[in-house]
Amino acid sequence: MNELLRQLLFLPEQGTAYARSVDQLHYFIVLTTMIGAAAVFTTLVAFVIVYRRRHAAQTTPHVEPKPIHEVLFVGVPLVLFLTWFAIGFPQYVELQTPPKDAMDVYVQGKKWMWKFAYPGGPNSTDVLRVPAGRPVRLLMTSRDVIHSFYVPAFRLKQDVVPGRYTQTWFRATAPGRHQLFCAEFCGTGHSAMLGEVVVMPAAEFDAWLADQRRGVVAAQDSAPVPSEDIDVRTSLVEQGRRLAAEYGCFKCHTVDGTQHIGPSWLDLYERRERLDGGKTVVADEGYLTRSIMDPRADVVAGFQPVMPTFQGRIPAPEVAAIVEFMKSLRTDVVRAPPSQGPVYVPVPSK
Amino acid sequence: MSPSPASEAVYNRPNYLTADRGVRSWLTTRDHKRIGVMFLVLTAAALALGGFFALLIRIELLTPGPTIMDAMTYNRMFTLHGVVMIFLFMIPAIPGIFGNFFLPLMIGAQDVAFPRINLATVYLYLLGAAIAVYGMVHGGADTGWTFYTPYSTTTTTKVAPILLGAFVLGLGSILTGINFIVTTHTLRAPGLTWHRLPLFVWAIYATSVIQVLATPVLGMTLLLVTVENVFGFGIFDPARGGDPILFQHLFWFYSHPAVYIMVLPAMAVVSEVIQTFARKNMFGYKAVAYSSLGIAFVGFFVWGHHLFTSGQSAFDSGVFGVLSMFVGLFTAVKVFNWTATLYKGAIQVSAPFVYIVGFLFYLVFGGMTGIALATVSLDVHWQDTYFVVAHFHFVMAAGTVMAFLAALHYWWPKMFGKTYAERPALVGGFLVIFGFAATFVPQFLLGNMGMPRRYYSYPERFWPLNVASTAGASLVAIGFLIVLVNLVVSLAWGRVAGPNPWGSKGYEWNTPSPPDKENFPGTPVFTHGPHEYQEPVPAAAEVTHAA
Amino acid sequence: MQPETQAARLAHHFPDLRTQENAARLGMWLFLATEVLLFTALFTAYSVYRYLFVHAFDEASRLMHTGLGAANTLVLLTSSLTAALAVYYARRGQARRSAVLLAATLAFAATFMVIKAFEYGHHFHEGQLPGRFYTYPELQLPGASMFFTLYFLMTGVHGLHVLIGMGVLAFLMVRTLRGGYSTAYSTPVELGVLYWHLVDLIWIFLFPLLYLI
Amino acid sequence: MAEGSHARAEHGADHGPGRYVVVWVVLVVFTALTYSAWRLNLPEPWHVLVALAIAVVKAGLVALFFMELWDHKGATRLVFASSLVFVALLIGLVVADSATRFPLANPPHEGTLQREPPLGAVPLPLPAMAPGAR
Repeated sequence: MNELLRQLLFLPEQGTAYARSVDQLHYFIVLTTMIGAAAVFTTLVAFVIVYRRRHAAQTTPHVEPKPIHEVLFVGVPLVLFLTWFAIGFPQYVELQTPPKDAMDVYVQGKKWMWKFAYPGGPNSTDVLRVPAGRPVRLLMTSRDVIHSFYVPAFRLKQDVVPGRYTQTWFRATAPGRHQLFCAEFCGTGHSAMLGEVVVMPAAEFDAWLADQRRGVVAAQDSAPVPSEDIDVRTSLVEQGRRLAAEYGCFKCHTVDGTQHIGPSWLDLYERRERLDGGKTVVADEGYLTRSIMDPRADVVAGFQPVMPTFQGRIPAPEVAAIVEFMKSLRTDVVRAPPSQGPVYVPVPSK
Repeated sequence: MSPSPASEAVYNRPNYLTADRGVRSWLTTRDHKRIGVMFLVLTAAALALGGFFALLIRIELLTPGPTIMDAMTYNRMFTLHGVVMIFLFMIPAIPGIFGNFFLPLMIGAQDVAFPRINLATVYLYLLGAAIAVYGMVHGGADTGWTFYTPYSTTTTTKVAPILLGAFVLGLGSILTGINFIVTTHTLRAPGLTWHRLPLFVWAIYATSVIQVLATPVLGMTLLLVTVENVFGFGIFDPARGGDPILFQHLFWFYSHPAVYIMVLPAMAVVSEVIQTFARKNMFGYKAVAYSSLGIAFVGFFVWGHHLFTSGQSAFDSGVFGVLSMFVGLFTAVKVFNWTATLYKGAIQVSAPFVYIVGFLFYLVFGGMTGIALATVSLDVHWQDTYFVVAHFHFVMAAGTVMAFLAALHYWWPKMFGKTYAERPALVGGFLVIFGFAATFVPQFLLGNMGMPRRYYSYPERFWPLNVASTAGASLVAIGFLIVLVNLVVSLAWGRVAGPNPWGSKGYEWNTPSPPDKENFPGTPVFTHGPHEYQEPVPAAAEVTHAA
Repeated sequence: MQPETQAARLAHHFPDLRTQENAARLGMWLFLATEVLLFTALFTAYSVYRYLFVHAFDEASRLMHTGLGAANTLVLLTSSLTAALAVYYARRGQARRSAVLLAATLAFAATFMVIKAFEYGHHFHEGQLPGRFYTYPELQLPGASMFFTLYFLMTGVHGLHVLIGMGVLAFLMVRTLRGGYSTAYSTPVELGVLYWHLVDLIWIFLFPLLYLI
Repeated sequence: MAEGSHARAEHGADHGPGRYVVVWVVLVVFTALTYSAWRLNLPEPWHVLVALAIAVVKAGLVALFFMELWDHKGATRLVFASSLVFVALLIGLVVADSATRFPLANPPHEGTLQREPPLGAVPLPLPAMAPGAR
């Protein structure tokens, strides 16, 4: 039944359990509306035939509805519509609430390509590789105008907005390849801003990711990164290190645990910080990003509010890189041999 | 109902068309009927222009790759198609033509409340159109009619003239709205209580309320984008802390109610035509009347359903999602009451009625897909795909055009005193109705498949349905040509219509065709509601000025 | 010039002068409603950005000269008083008195614009300007430039309304002096002054939003 | 004024010019009040609430007496009141969106409740102020 209706409605395959449940609602709505509309139309046609005009001077009785008619006219559709909403809205909330154990992938849209950055450094362009059966959270931002990340097979779409992050998530059921579209108009290359989501068996994905990480580290060891622009091949962490140096972060922040003008970045990520006002805050991505953009909002106790704002001076993707670099600065990781990439730490979702 | 010598005589005496002569008398007229006719000419030209752009778009999409234009031209085409169709045709058309012409006639008034302002709306329309056309000729915008920031603030195309043109057109729209509201409040003839008003007036009144309250927000938003585009003040600029989603809120606060500015006048026409051709009073007059106001009111509470995937909060999405269901409700009430009106009627299937059946088809299916779209989780899949395109073309394009054509055929004899040939009208009507279905049903399926809108090229699996859609569009074009030729021909060679060719009991038919310059010789007095058919309809020639 | 007769004032499509006057007033109020909604777009933008950048807006509003703002508030309130009195006397056929009051209103309006110009000059000098023109070194917070974007947009659009209102008042004053209005017919004065009150009304909200909070 | 409220639909205005002067005096007093409240530096959120409440009262006075809504019944009042409904609607739902979004989907900003510590916070011994970045 599911398969028949899916084919009839020209829907793409169902790459996630979420897609399946959305389609169930789709079928329910299509069937009820078709039946309802057919009923209205049959009535209309029947009236036209039965009550056709028989002579030119024909008169008609004055008919007024009883209250019950109008109550039915209002009540029946209302119950139906609200039922749809009651089914659909929880599904939407589910889509807006990534599970806590989701793997994070940073997505960056720019005219006219998609870039993906995986935990531990690997990057890719236009091809997003994900493990089957595991939840993946996408933290997305844009470099220029609004784009929209759209995978029809997952029934999933989320706008990608410059200057801020939006999130979405999915758990692909089976290995396969699915098309990725940009769905928000973004210029002449809009219809060419295509990509692919490649779902791999989980074990294969792990192997691929480990392989990529090694490759990234090897690339870092062998060739120093060219410093002009962000290169896709460079790991996000390495970009962050370079950008932090460029922007002069190290004038006030150390990476070895020594306190200087600002807090040290070592082990900063996920640390519980006491603020000047007596409140405490967990230094997650949100806090770190905010602190770069608006340093005087939440000053850690014991430090002076002297840091300038970087609002408008660092593009959002570069902030992401710097934050990723901060995340990589962990006592256990920094001292690890260089051949191992930084260990991935899951992000607590809000 | 054949015209008698008496109605020939009526036709030949001076009427609003012939009382004054010369171009000057038209350009300086304050007669609401002449202003309606001018809007007919202007908006018909806009429809032709917008339709021309639409055909070019469909031809471009005939093949997956480039067909007849490059990507930049294509982007300009769909922007211009949207701007022209929305701001120059759909918003001004029915209120500008039929609202102007018939609202005063229906309430027994000599004119609208502010005739000079009414004339000014014609010139504002011309000015706005001129500015927009200037922008089109000198580069044309490529932003889509939605002007989303930051694309619209950073594009290199000439978006500012188009924005200003839309602003001026918005001002005209506001003035029309104010005029109709004041007219309905103050110029109703003695005896014409609110509950005796024709349903056309109720719906136009509701439209006017939206025009007055929503359009200023669009005006300011367009100005902000212009300022941002030209000076870079940063109000929507993410690099300076600006919020592009705020633009979307402000834009849709106008543009969602605006779809009701386009559809409510269509519903206004439907109520009149159905009552005349079913020869029966409206089943549930009050329900239909107040549902117009309900749509106008609740229509303001649902704009956020355009933002489900934009990064809007889940809380707002829930609020907007549930409120959107209530707008559908008012439309459903109307559809049920219209259908029930046919019960025990005396139905005559003429061209206007056929168009109305077409309208009901598009409204029911377009409306149902609208409710489906408002179902939050389904919208995530459909947002910005061809499903949305097909949905609003079903309701706004096909639906509104059906009502527009129905109104044109229904009131043509009243406006110009001549009847058109019935058979070509039916042929044209069927072509347009089936053409629209053939154009947009494939687009629903394309949307289901996941084809995003505003795509210049597309993967090959979308090809067959796109071909079907283009084929349908050509049917619509042929249908329009037949309608146009038929109506224009009737002006010269049509039969003289007589005051009431349909045997209607709508108030506006109590005037000669075409009406006198002063509408009524005295002040009409109303003693009952419109469309009461318990008494036989007087023979056409006997209709006098008594109301 | 003699006051025109009632019949000449009555347009052909109105049954009587009172209906015509009600229609004009209702039309004016509808127009004022559109003005309110026009400013609402700006108030919405202000609310959102103040919510997001509460601290920056707080700091930035301290750069405003609240004394001048308060003075301008008093100027506009007083101009509203003189305008209202002008209508009062116009209705009673005291054209001279009415014209003098309209002139006083115009003078207050001009005062408002002069004070505003001083404030603008100060902000220009300090680089407290919108968006990319913002160069004020003492306050570098995210959202500070947004405050000035909104400040200039809101006061700019309001200032434009003041100028339009001044044009309307000047027209009414001249017509009043020429005896265009009488006890029987003073609707244009009433409507023009309604517009002026709206300009005042908007400022009553702009003052606390931009200067006080 | 009380009898005026329902006696006339017409602007017959049986009140004298004194009414306008009285309203003006009240408006001036409120302006002085809001200015002194500002000088007092009331704590958050009171300074916002007080300023806005006074603005609403002043606007009400202008609308009711200067603009004569007190005397005009019916449609004009309805028009003005309904425009205010839509003002509240637009501002309310848009701010609600900003307040309830996924936090990173707002531009980087300070949280509304976490304001900068008062200037009297105890300074810690720190190295000399370093220049900003770069």
